[in-house]
Amino acid sequence: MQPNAEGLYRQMYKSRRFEEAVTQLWNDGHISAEMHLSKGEEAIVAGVLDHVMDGDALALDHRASAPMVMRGIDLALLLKEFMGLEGGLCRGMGGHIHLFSPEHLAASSGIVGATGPAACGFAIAAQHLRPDKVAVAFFGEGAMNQGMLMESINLAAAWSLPVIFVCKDNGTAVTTSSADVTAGDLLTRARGLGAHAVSVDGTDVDEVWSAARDAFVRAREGKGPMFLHATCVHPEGHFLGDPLLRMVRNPVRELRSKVGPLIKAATTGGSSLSERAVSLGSIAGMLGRARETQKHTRDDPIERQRQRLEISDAQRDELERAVDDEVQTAVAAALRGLEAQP
Amino acid sequence: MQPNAEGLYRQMYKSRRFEEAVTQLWNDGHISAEMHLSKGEEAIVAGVLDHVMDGDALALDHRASAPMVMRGIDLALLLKEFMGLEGGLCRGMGGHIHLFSPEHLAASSGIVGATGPAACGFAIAAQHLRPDKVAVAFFGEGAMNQGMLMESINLAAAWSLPVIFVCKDNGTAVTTSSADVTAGDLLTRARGLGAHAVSVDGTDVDEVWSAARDAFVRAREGKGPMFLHATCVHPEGHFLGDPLLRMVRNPVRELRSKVGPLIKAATTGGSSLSERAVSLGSIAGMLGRARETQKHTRDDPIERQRQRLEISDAQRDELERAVDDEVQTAVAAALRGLEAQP
Amino acid sequence: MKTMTFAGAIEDALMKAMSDDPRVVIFGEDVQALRMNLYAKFGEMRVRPTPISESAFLGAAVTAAMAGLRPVVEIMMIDFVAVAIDALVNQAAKLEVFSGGRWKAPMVVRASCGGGYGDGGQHEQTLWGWLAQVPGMKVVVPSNPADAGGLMLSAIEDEGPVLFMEHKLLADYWIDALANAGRINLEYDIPEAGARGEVPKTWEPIPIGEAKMLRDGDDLTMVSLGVSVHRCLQAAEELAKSGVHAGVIDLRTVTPLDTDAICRAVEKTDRLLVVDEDYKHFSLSGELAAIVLEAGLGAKFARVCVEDTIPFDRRREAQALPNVPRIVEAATKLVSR
Amino acid sequence: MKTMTFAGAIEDALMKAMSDDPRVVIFGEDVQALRMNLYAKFGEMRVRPTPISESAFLGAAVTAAMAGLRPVVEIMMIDFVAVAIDALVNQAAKLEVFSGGRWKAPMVVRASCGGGYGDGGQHEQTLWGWLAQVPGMKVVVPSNPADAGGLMLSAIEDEGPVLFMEHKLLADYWIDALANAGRINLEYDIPEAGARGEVPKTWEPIPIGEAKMLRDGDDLTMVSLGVSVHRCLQAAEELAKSGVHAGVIDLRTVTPLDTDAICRAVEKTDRLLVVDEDYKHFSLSGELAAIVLEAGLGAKFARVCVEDTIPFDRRREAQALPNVPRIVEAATKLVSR
Ligand SMILES: Cc1ncc(C[n+]2csc(CCOP(=O)(O)OP(=O)(O)O)c2C)c(N)n1
Ligand SMILES: Cc1ncc(C[n+]2csc(CCOP(=O)(O)OP(=O)(O)O)c2C)c(N)n1
Ligand SMILES: [Mg+2]
Ligand SMILES: [Mg+2]
Repeated sequence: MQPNAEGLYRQMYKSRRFEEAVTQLWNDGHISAEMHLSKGEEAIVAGVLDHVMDGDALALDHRASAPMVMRGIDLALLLKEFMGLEGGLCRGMGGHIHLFSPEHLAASSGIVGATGPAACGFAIAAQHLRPDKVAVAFFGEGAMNQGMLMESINLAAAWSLPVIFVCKDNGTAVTTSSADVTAGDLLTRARGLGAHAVSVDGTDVDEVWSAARDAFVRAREGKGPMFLHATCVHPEGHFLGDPLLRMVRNPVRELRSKVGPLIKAATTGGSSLSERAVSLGSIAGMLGRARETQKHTRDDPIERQRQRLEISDAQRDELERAVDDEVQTAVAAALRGLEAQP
Repeated sequence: MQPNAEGLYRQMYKSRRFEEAVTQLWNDGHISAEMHLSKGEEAIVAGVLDHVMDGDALALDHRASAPMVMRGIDLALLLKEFMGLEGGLCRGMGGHIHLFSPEHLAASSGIVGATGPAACGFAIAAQHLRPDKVAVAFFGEGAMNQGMLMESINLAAAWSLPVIFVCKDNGTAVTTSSADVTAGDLLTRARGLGAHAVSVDGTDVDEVWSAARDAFVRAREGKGPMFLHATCVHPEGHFLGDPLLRMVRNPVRELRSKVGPLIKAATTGGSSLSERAVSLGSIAGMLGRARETQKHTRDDPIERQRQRLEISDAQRDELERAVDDEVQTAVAAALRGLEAQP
Repeated sequence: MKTMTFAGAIEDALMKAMSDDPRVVIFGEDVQALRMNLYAKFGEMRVRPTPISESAFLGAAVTAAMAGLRPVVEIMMIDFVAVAIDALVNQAAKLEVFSGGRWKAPMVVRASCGGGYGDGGQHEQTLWGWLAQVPGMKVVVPSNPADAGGLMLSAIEDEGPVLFMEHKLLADYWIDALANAGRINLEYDIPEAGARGEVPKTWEPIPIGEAKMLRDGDDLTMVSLGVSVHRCLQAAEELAKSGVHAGVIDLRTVTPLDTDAICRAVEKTDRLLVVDEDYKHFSLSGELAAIVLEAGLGAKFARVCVEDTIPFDRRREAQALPNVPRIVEAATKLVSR
Repeated sequence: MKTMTFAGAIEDALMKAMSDDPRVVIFGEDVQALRMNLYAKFGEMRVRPTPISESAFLGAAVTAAMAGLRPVVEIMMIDFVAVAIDALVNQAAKLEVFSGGRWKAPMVVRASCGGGYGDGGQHEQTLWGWLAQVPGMKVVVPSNPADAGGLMLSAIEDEGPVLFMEHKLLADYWIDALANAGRINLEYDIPEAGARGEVPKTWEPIPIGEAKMLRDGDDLTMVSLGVSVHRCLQAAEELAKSGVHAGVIDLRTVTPLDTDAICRAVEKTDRLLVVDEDYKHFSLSGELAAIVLEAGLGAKFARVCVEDTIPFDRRREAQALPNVPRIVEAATKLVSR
């Protein structure tokens, strides 16, 4: 079986366009506080979601928009929720980190690691009520150090729960390089917890799709959980307006107020000179890593998939235009909702 | 370097005699509630503790008496604590699951898994204040499913903390067979968390001692944590008066009231016949495992070490008598404390 | 007339609920042994022993409930919920609001609680006020077999998360396993009427949020729950001998609180004595004070609670827990004020 | 005269404490970025970024403190403490009692808290009453730079566990990172006097447990803390226009509570209005009611708190948090009673 290249592209493209609209609304001040994008993860989400059917469940982390979009949740409902409108998916009560769609058995949580237990519970319910249905957990590599997630992998394996644990590894948790705080390796860890485990390039939707197919087959057959590790890059950093990216993108404005105190701190007493030098080195490294994420357009999962399409340019344009329209319609509806707000 | 066979035997014998005294006091009603013995774990504790020096720290679980005894904590202080006397180690406020000796940097907790974070904290303090000192965490194999313990192994590995994680694996957590609820395997799991990991026969104090020596050397050299997995049997079950052991040891009296309702429940409706048969099978299996632990005298770590002693019978008798006296003196002191209680 | 033990009543109610509704499932540590009869009857899929992974399985209970089951998930002792409480505080309790009222988690968290048998401060807490503090949680604390069975049914039927707390002194099997453990030379102050009592012929749900007036009295109102209810009744008897007439209310539910019943009684007596095995500060007793004041009742008020970490030593433990002499003393002071 | 921002004052106090005492170490997620200046000055061993393993590193802080360090451990937002609270509830808070008074854990838990910038109910809680409920914990909640610096020093010097809570609306860097994030088109109701203010020339510890009377008033006493203190002051101004004279007390410490200061003020005004950004029930506001009643003061009482999970939508969020109109309304009702 082969993936449908166009269908996957469509999904990824839609998520990307949707998030671009979200970025605009956020920039305009219509969306409050933290907004974590799925941008850069589209191939992972598309490759996994393509195997999801009704009755399957989704446990989503703070980057829930791509899965929700690709699961077919109404875009206007999502936007209105992000904007805190009564007409939103959760009547404006949950917001972008706390999205819920009972019809799709899709639930998100802002607590890092919470998608592990959540997916297990969905899978337990499936074992009782929806045989051969599965649950998917999405989380980052940083979440793999949260105890409840590790507990959940073991629970799923011990109970042969139909769970697919999808670890989206961008190498970074907020500002921390996961390599610095994660020991051992995640595949071994997952195997030590009893899960079948594979690693793929998460910017290649075909690779993800194939690995995910195996995972879904296994899970639907009652063979227990799979740990699917997929690498990716977040070109928008941790969330919109990421302070590190602001410094990288606009060093003059953003660093001005910070450099003075930093130099002062680093040069007046404290630890040994060498320790202070190490600190400055890792601060530079942190900014360097942030800068790196800006160069990864060659790894852009959507570009990659676009190159692979075997349809004519006209057909592709049409596909894209249809998506653009859908997104624009949703934005218009959301903005109307905003105006109608008392 | 070779272990001192006599010294290890002395430690194990002392712990055993001490716990026999504890059992007597508990049977006599002088000790309240749950009393978890280290009985069966003596070789693990002795083999590890032999490498401990002043400034090293101990994070202890609900089976803290052997480590406390072998660490040289006054036996009367321990007994008085178990009896809730003002003169006890913790003035009778902590009791047998919550034992603390600041002089020995020894702290216990009744929360399964809590020794992981505790050992990490001790080790962090060592890195700052006591270079080349280490921290030991004791816990059971059941605790390896508690998230905070897994988190701790990763933290220790990521920070190269001098921690020795000692997993005392008796295959059972209260009444549950760990094989039924633990997936993967613990060595792989520990390695996936970045720890060096080895497994030994925990009833052979020599084996434990040698593995522990490596662990301490590594840790003192700043090479990070080691996971030391050691098998054992608990001949007293989970705690004194373990209900399963009571059923096994005294089936007529203990099972009488239970069998009727059980048969009734299993024979009147409910799930399918085959499912109910499986349940009855695993209940029988649970009792069978409990019965097994009663047969393991051949694996008794103290007997094993006794056979290996190369001293004369008279010397051994003298050694044992000296320990017996020490324990008896402590018991007498504790009972005097009890009488002096207002 | 049918009588049952406290634990027997809960088992019986569960037996009924599980027979009536296949969505009711139990999971938790050692349930194959702790719920042996249910395990034998309903099999391992419905009574499922877990690893020692409270965060995973309590969290799983929330979404299992969201996806159609009615889990009764067990935390062996409520003290241990501290390792897993995110699942309640940040997930289950907030779901209904977060989802704009569109999704609920009908789950029961069953946990033993309470002291009086010398198990130390990390194994004898009640923590009901702590759990009640988070909006979205319901917390029930039965004091006798009939309430235990009826409240268990309501907890299972409820559309949201309900914490069902079972005091160890009332549940014979906990005393057998943790306190006596085969010994016969120890004594516990077990309230007889709490540990065994009349139950209805067939179980009916008892509404969550209704307190019960157990004794009328004009001089002061004692408000209590769980084991302490029985201490209050005993104290009321003693007080009666010296001519003090104390009413006793059994809250049965910590949240939602039966504000009306409490205020009605206090309005009459103008004196409120809260007797609560939970911690004294920032908990249930304070909330009761606030309720009374909000109702414009400037009643005389005192509380007999647990003031600090519970001591291991049984003598000091007995002093730390609400007991009859402490209640009598506090009541006597209160009526003389 | 020296002024500092709220966050700057905390950093400055930490800089002093860390310079004076090599036992003071910081760890938590992203501290190399969040505490960049301290990181640059003191190096990675003393300012150490952790994995997202709150249970491990909060638990580790307890024993690190027991073994001689003075950790300032960071929980990024107090909401997240739910995944790790066992380390406080069952370990740190109980240590002193458990060890018969022989061992203590001198640690500070630093956490951001509070709402007002549209981040949703899982990221805007305060939870201070929840944490105060467990005997053995101290909880401080500064409302301005001077108190923040002075209380941080006391928290570090304290021999037991102290929770130091930093309201996000007061700390500019949180607003920058979480709320504005480079945007300039949003508004927040940031209390100026809380976000920046005078600080002493050299830092002196401010005793934990001392409330501060900020405004005298004969008609009612408002008791508050954190951001809400500023709302109260503003409300008091408004009330003054209509001839109502409201006193305002800034608790500064949730536990131990400054019972004397509270009772003294309430005795005079006979009216207590608690304004608390924490949950309404089973929390701080109830405890204050109990304290007043226990002191024999049958004061008129009301509370303006958070009643349910905080809504995401900023309009509804603003209604859910204590705000000036709600306070004025409650106060007006209270004085007319
Ligand atoms: C329990 C908990 N701790 C900390 C946080 C704050 N936080 C939110 S996202 C995040 C980083 C997560 O990293 P990762 O899992 O790799 O996901 P990514 O953001 O990289 O996709 C952190 C620390 C949180 N939300 N919950
Ligand atoms: C967090 C927590 N959950 C449950 C318990 C109850 N409990 C006490 S000991 C124990 C079993 C521990 O098994 P294991 O780690 O294998 O140690 P063992 O008793 O076999 O030595 C359990 C479940 C607890 N004390 N803490
Ligand atoms: Mg990441
Ligand atoms: Mg075990």
